[in-house]
Amino acid sequence: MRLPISTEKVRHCRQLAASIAQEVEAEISPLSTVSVERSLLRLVGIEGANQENVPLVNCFIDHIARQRALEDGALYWLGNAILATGESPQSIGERVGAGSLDLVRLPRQPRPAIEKLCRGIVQDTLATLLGKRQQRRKMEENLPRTPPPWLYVIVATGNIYDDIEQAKAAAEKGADAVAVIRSTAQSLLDYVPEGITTEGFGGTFATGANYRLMRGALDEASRQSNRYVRQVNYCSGLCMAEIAALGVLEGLDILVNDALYGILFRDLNMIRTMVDQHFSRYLLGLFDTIIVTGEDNLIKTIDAFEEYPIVLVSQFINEQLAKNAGMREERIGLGHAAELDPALEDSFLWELVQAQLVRQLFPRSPVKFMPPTRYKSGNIFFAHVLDTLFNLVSVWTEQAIVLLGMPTEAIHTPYVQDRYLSLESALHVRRAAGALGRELRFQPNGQGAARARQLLAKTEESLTRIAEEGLWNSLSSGAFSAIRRTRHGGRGYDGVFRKGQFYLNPFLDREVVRRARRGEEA
Amino acid sequence: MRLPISTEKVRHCRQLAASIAQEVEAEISPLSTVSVERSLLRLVGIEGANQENVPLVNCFIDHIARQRALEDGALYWLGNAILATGESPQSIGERVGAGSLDLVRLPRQPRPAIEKLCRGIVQDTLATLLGKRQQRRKMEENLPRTPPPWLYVIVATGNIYDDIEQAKAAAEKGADAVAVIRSTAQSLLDYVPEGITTEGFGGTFATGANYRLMRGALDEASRQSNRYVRQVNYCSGLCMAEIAALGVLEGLDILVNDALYGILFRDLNMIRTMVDQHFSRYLLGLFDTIIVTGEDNLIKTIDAFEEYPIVLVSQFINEQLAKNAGMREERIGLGHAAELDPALEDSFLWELVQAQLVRQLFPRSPVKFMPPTRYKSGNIFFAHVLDTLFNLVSVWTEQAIVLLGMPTEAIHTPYVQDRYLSLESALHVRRAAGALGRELRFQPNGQGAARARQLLAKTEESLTRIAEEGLWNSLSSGAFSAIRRTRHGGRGYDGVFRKGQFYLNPFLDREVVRRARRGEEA
Amino acid sequence: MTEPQSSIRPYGDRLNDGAVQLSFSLPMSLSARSREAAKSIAGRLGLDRIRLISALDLGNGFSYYILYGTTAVEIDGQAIHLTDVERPLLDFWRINHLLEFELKKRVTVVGATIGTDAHTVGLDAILNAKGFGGESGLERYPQFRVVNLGAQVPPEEVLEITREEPVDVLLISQVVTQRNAHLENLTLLAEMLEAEGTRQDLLLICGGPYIDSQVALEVGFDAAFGPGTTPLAVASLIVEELLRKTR
Amino acid sequence: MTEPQSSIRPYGDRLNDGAVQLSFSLPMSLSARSREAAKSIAGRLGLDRIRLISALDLGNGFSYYILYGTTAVEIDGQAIHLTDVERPLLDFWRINHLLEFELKKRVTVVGATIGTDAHTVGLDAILNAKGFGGESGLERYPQFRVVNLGAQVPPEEVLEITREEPVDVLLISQVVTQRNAHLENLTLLAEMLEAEGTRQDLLLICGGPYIDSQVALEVGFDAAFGPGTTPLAVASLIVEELLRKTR
Ligand code: B12
Ligand code: B12
Ligand SMILES: Cc1ncc(COP(=O)(O)O)c(C=O)c1O
Ligand SMILES: Cc1ncc(COP(=O)(O)O)c(C=O)c1O
Repeated sequence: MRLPISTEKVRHCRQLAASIAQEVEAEISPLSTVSVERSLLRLVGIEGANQENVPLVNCFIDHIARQRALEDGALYWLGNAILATGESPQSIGERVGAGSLDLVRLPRQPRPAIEKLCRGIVQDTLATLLGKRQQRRKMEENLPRTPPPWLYVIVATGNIYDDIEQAKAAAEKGADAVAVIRSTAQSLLDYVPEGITTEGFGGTFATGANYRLMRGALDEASRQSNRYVRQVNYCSGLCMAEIAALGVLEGLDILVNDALYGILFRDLNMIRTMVDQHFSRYLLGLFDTIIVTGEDNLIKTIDAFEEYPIVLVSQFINEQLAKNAGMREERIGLGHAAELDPALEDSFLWELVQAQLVRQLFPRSPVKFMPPTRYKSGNIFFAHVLDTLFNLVSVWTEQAIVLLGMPTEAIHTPYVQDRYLSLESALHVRRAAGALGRELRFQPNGQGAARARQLLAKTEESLTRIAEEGLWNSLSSGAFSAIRRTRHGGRGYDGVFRKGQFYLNPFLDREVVRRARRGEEA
Repeated sequence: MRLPISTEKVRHCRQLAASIAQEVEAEISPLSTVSVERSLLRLVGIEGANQENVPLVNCFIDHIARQRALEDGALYWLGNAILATGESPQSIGERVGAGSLDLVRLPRQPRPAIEKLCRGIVQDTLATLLGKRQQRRKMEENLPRTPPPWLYVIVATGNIYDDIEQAKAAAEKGADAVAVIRSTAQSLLDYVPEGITTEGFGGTFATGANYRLMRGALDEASRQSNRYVRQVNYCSGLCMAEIAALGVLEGLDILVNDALYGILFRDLNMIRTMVDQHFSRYLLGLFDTIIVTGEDNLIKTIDAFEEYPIVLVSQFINEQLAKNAGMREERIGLGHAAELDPALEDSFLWELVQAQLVRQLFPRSPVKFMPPTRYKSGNIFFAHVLDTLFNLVSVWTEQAIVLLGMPTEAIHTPYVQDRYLSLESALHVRRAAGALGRELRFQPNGQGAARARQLLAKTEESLTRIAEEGLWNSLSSGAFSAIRRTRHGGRGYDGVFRKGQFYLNPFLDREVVRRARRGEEA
Repeated sequence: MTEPQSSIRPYGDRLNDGAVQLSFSLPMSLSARSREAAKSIAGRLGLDRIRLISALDLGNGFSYYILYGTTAVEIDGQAIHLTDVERPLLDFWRINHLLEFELKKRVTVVGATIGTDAHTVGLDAILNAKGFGGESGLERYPQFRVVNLGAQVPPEEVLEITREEPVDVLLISQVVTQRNAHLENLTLLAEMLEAEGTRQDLLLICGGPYIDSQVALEVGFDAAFGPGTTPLAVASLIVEELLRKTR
Repeated sequence: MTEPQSSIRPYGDRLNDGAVQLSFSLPMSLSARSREAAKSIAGRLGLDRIRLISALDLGNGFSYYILYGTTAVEIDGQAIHLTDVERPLLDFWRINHLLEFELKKRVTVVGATIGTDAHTVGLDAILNAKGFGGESGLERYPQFRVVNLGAQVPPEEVLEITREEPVDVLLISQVVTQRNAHLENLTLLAEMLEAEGTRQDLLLICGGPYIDSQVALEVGFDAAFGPGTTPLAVASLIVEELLRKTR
């Protein structure tokens, strides 16, 4: 089923993307953000909230920020406090939250001592977490595999307990991955809500407690249906790094992770979310967790046929950004979507070509294919037709992860029966059409091949332009879905800071990681 | 999209089928049947029924049969009566129907005179009917063409007026052909009901009057939607020849015509229905009308994967029988169906291969593809999934005529919305996937190609066996769908007779036909 | 999901939301008026929070509507009364055992699809040795003697058989139900047997995908089976009923 | 089809057969009991000749039912009262003409998707020059001055604008309606304007695919538009309403 495309052009696209990513790196590496720092505190074990229900990690960061001490970073001040008080991170966090401890007024300890302490704490943390992660991988490997693609469904009741009931039903009926849709616009919150939640708009809040409940339910479901069921959630947003940390702590398998989504569709500040993204991806890479990106969003509001290349552009850039953050291709799930107008002639052929092209450009990536949404109407029968054809393209082109379309896409977040009907269709297509990729070939000189070459050429063009302008300027000039965002505009810029002289983050320290992996004594 | 198959084997299959058909011909050519004779009377203009509502043509045939005068055939006695009484065929028919005229007691006229008269009548009849047919073809050619395949839907309210309303709606929404399903088991009636009917079981009676009403409605619809909408009905059954005649008289475009269906699924006598079929096909060929055959039925009750070759066997035989009756390949719509069990691995691939194989074996035939039915359940959403995949195979393999599956197949004959939803799906697939046949190729050494070769080999085998046994014996030995029928068993054998010395049927006379075509004076 | 026992309501996205989906066509061309008509029909069916989410023109003055809404209807889990009871199934051996040693006879079962109905697959699924859904059919049971008359059998013919043979069970299939064709056939047969005076001598059982068991009993049948019936279910019922009769 | 005027009933296969299709899930695992439950719910909704034609196990104690039945409900064609009236549409030129020469002013239209709702496509379809369904948006009308605030606009911000600018019309979009998020937003905005005392100075219009016009009017809006709205429909209403106000 391979499309005849120039490997030369592909290599060039990668080079361009690499240089674009390089520039971003250079700019963000001296920076950190409040949410990166909060994620560090969560990793070393600070959890819970104070009386006013403000998360302790927020109290901690606000506390040092208020005193202009943020630049040295969370771990410096935590380490200092531990040495000064001999207390545990948690109790220090609690006292800061209660306002009964002023970190900055504590006697300053020597930087080397603090660093030594923190490296030790971090190494132990890493060791335990890596151990947990390994057990989970074992569990996955010991369960029988299902044929690709993984069938990914969402639950979105707003109530974690209802989510769990529906997730279990979906798992029982063949779902390979279940995502809990977040309460609308959680990405705009600069904190992660605490505890178990049963109220949300169009989704359920991402919280550590909710993650834990769902994880337990899905592990039970995995055992029952003798098939590993993956837990998915969203970390793009102002708390990208922090939610990534929660994902690691709670054992999630897949995290939706894309700064571009935040910038374009949530008006987040580009620098803030790029810094957050970098660390979140570093962390997820460390724990060999899959990320999936949000290119599907890019063609939801523009002409999806003419402007399709923007999807490929974003994928090339996302691939490089993730690799620079230390991820391996096998964990970088690049996103794309089947959003062509059904009124378009030959739309099925074009979707087939686009899906195959993505597969071919990123052969190692667990690409995530998104279903038709924007052209769905309240006609649930026709929506089912569109999704069936989408399922066929997914199976045929051997996509890795497929988010199933819903017959009621244009009406409400899925009802329990909608999810079943979608799984039923996808399971049938997976069983009926699994061999197509092997059995069929494209006419080397057909329209399909021509379309593929043209898409690649246009992608090369825009990447060239972006490489010249730089990513920041391109985002300001509307290169992405005709949306314009300014470098310092958007939410969350005030949460960005330049790392100071005492700043430290041993999680980034190769040596610490190596020793943790080896399980050496701290 | 061509499958690599041995043209040698294909040629051999045709030879075998030809010899099978030959033997049948030899046996049936000296025979005629009551329904063939009634069809002749209808063609020369006898219509209506008597007081007891018995069709005049039946009165006529029963009348001469009762007097052991059937062997000379209807036209001999009609010609004799015209010469003797100087009356018109219709008034003679009416008097016979009223019992006020005894055809056999009329003074016998010289055979040559009768023959001359009848040839003249038939030539004039043919001339007018051919003229009408030409006008219809003109109408069709003057309207814009729709891309293949033709979308064929059924109406089955039992009430011709309701049928018409729904047929118009279907035509307006994209149907290219509309069939009125017959009242259950009309094929068992040895007469054609008279007049307009509004009561029927699972369908509406096929009558001349109903045909006329529907024809008018569809012609109107054709003009309104600026697209020619074809009228379809069923002639298999005890009145095969007669209904073919009605089809010609009333301007139908397509007739479902298959003796095998009657033999196997209606327990009709094989000789009777083969004789009827031969003349019906001769007639339809004369008027360049499309027939479609019923191979779909063959795999509705047996393992459709293992036994699929029986479909190809029947197609090869039907092709030869129709050609021997004077039809050209472009009018012989051979039937096949997508009836594989959805639980079967790779079912989509197998359906694709089977559909493509049929297309390739009979490139000139307007093959008619039938949708999944037997594995449909009351789950209308999953049924819609199956039909969407069926539509894709149809378009992809460039079938000529496609009967659309209904989401409610397992529940009731189609409601008005069911038909719309099916058309909606088919129209979308036709628009979205029209190029697939051109854009894709089979792996020459894949499983698909292997399956095709295997099917052809098995077909050759069974054709060889049938050629040895002869068709009659094969039908008795259960070669077709494991159903056994005996040569003289089944309904309608008593309606078969050997043509006597005075027998005449100028419709079969090349010369008469030639002159009618040329429009020469009778 | 832990099942609510007392009050059961439709579930869309959360317990007791009462969500239902409804669709129907109207003999009206699509317009603001027809949309209102559709909504008020849903209203008259007692739905609340009605959302007309699709209104389609079907052509020639027809239109189709898909609606979602909620219903306050709730039913009492305990109060549900079963028409087609889920009988405890016996197994192949048990059945033959009971027939041979308790009923002490080989049972003659005659099957037919009556009227002009040509559907045989359903009846064959019950009778043919091959069986259905992995279960072997009645022919496989040594203790059953099966006579399968096939399809399109006129009721008269069925009656004939009961005269000629010692029939214990009649299995009648009806698949075509348009315009209640099946009811006419079933009623006729039952009446004929009554008239003949042989009705009590045999078990009269029917089946088919669209058979309403209540109605079937009303027109005089002993039992009726619906879609998905398995040979075992039929065999089990036969044995029980025959044994009951002998007591 | 010649439309029946007085009594209108659902049409499946023939006039007045009253055929409807219904489906819903139950928080019960699939069983004979759950099937009965489904049927009796359909019965309680007033359906007759109920056929439960599909009963599916959804896993984890859920099940789904598809039913067909008939309803006796019939509604009087004359008596249908329209909520969203089909207003006679004006055309581009007429609208600009009326604004320039009758209303004698350039109208300022401010649009926003409020709350955390990030959906802009709907509002843009009405406002952007590009427009929707082949019609150009309000920006194309010389006599409209359009300010599009985009999405995720807090009601406060909308209020700000009304203070700073001579706003004639507010166009508010709400797409996310889960848990009635949209109603909270709409109500809040309307109340703020009342409190501000500027409510009467402007036209307050909302729209979105799931907006129930009746409810929108109740919470204090002048008009509401649903799915498939075209710019022309909105422009026409604006002109009429503004002219009505001046009289
Ligand atoms: C196969 C088939 C045919 C074949 C039949 C071949 C044959 N030898 O049986 C052919 C092609 C001949 C055919 C023809 C027609 N058919 Co047909 N056919 C079907 C089809 C696709 C499948 C039926 C089937 O085999 N089901 C599989 C069996 C195993 O299931 P079942 O019948 O429900 O039987 C089970 C239970 O019901 C029960 N059971 C059934 N009988 C009995 C009896 C007893 C005693 C017991 C205990 C249990 C029992 O046990 C069985 C096993 O679980 C259905 C559509 C569908 N998908 O259901 C249409 C369908 C049944 N046919 C239909 C019609 C209308 C016709 C025609 C009349 C159409 C026409 N006017 O031309 C023709 C004419 C035939 C006639 N006069 O009856 C309609 C019936 C509509 C209705 N509700 O009345 C259907 C539903 C299609 C449709 N939507 O229009 N058909
Ligand atoms: C595109 C889209 C998105 C895009 C939006 C991009 C953008 N810039 O708008 C993205 C990817 C960002 C998105 C995100 C989400 N979405 Co969204 N999205 C859609 C989708 C696929 C299409 C919507 C659309 O563009 N329709 C096309 C426009 C032209 O139609 P329209 O909005 O109805 O507008 C017309 C009329 O309503 C009217 N109109 C609309 N507004 C106004 C205003 C006025 C004044 C007037 C006069 C008229 C008017 O005129 C317009 C033209 O006719 C729908 C599903 C669907 N197919 O409808 C889901 C959908 C709307 N989204 C949904 C949800 C829940 C979300 C999320 C909240 C999910 C989550 N929790 O992550 C997120 C978060 C975003 C947020 N906080 O709002 C749900 C809403 C469910 C509900 N009933 O509440 C839907 C229905 C999908 C689903 N089934 O879950 N989404
Ligand atoms: C890439 C990505 N991240 C996150 C989200 C969820 O975002 P929010 O919390 O803003 O609804 C989405 C939803 O579409 C997404 O596509
Ligand atoms: C080939 C063929 N002829 C005729 C018919 C209609 O036959 P009947 O009148 O027996 O229902 C069918 C219906 O399936 C058919 O397939």
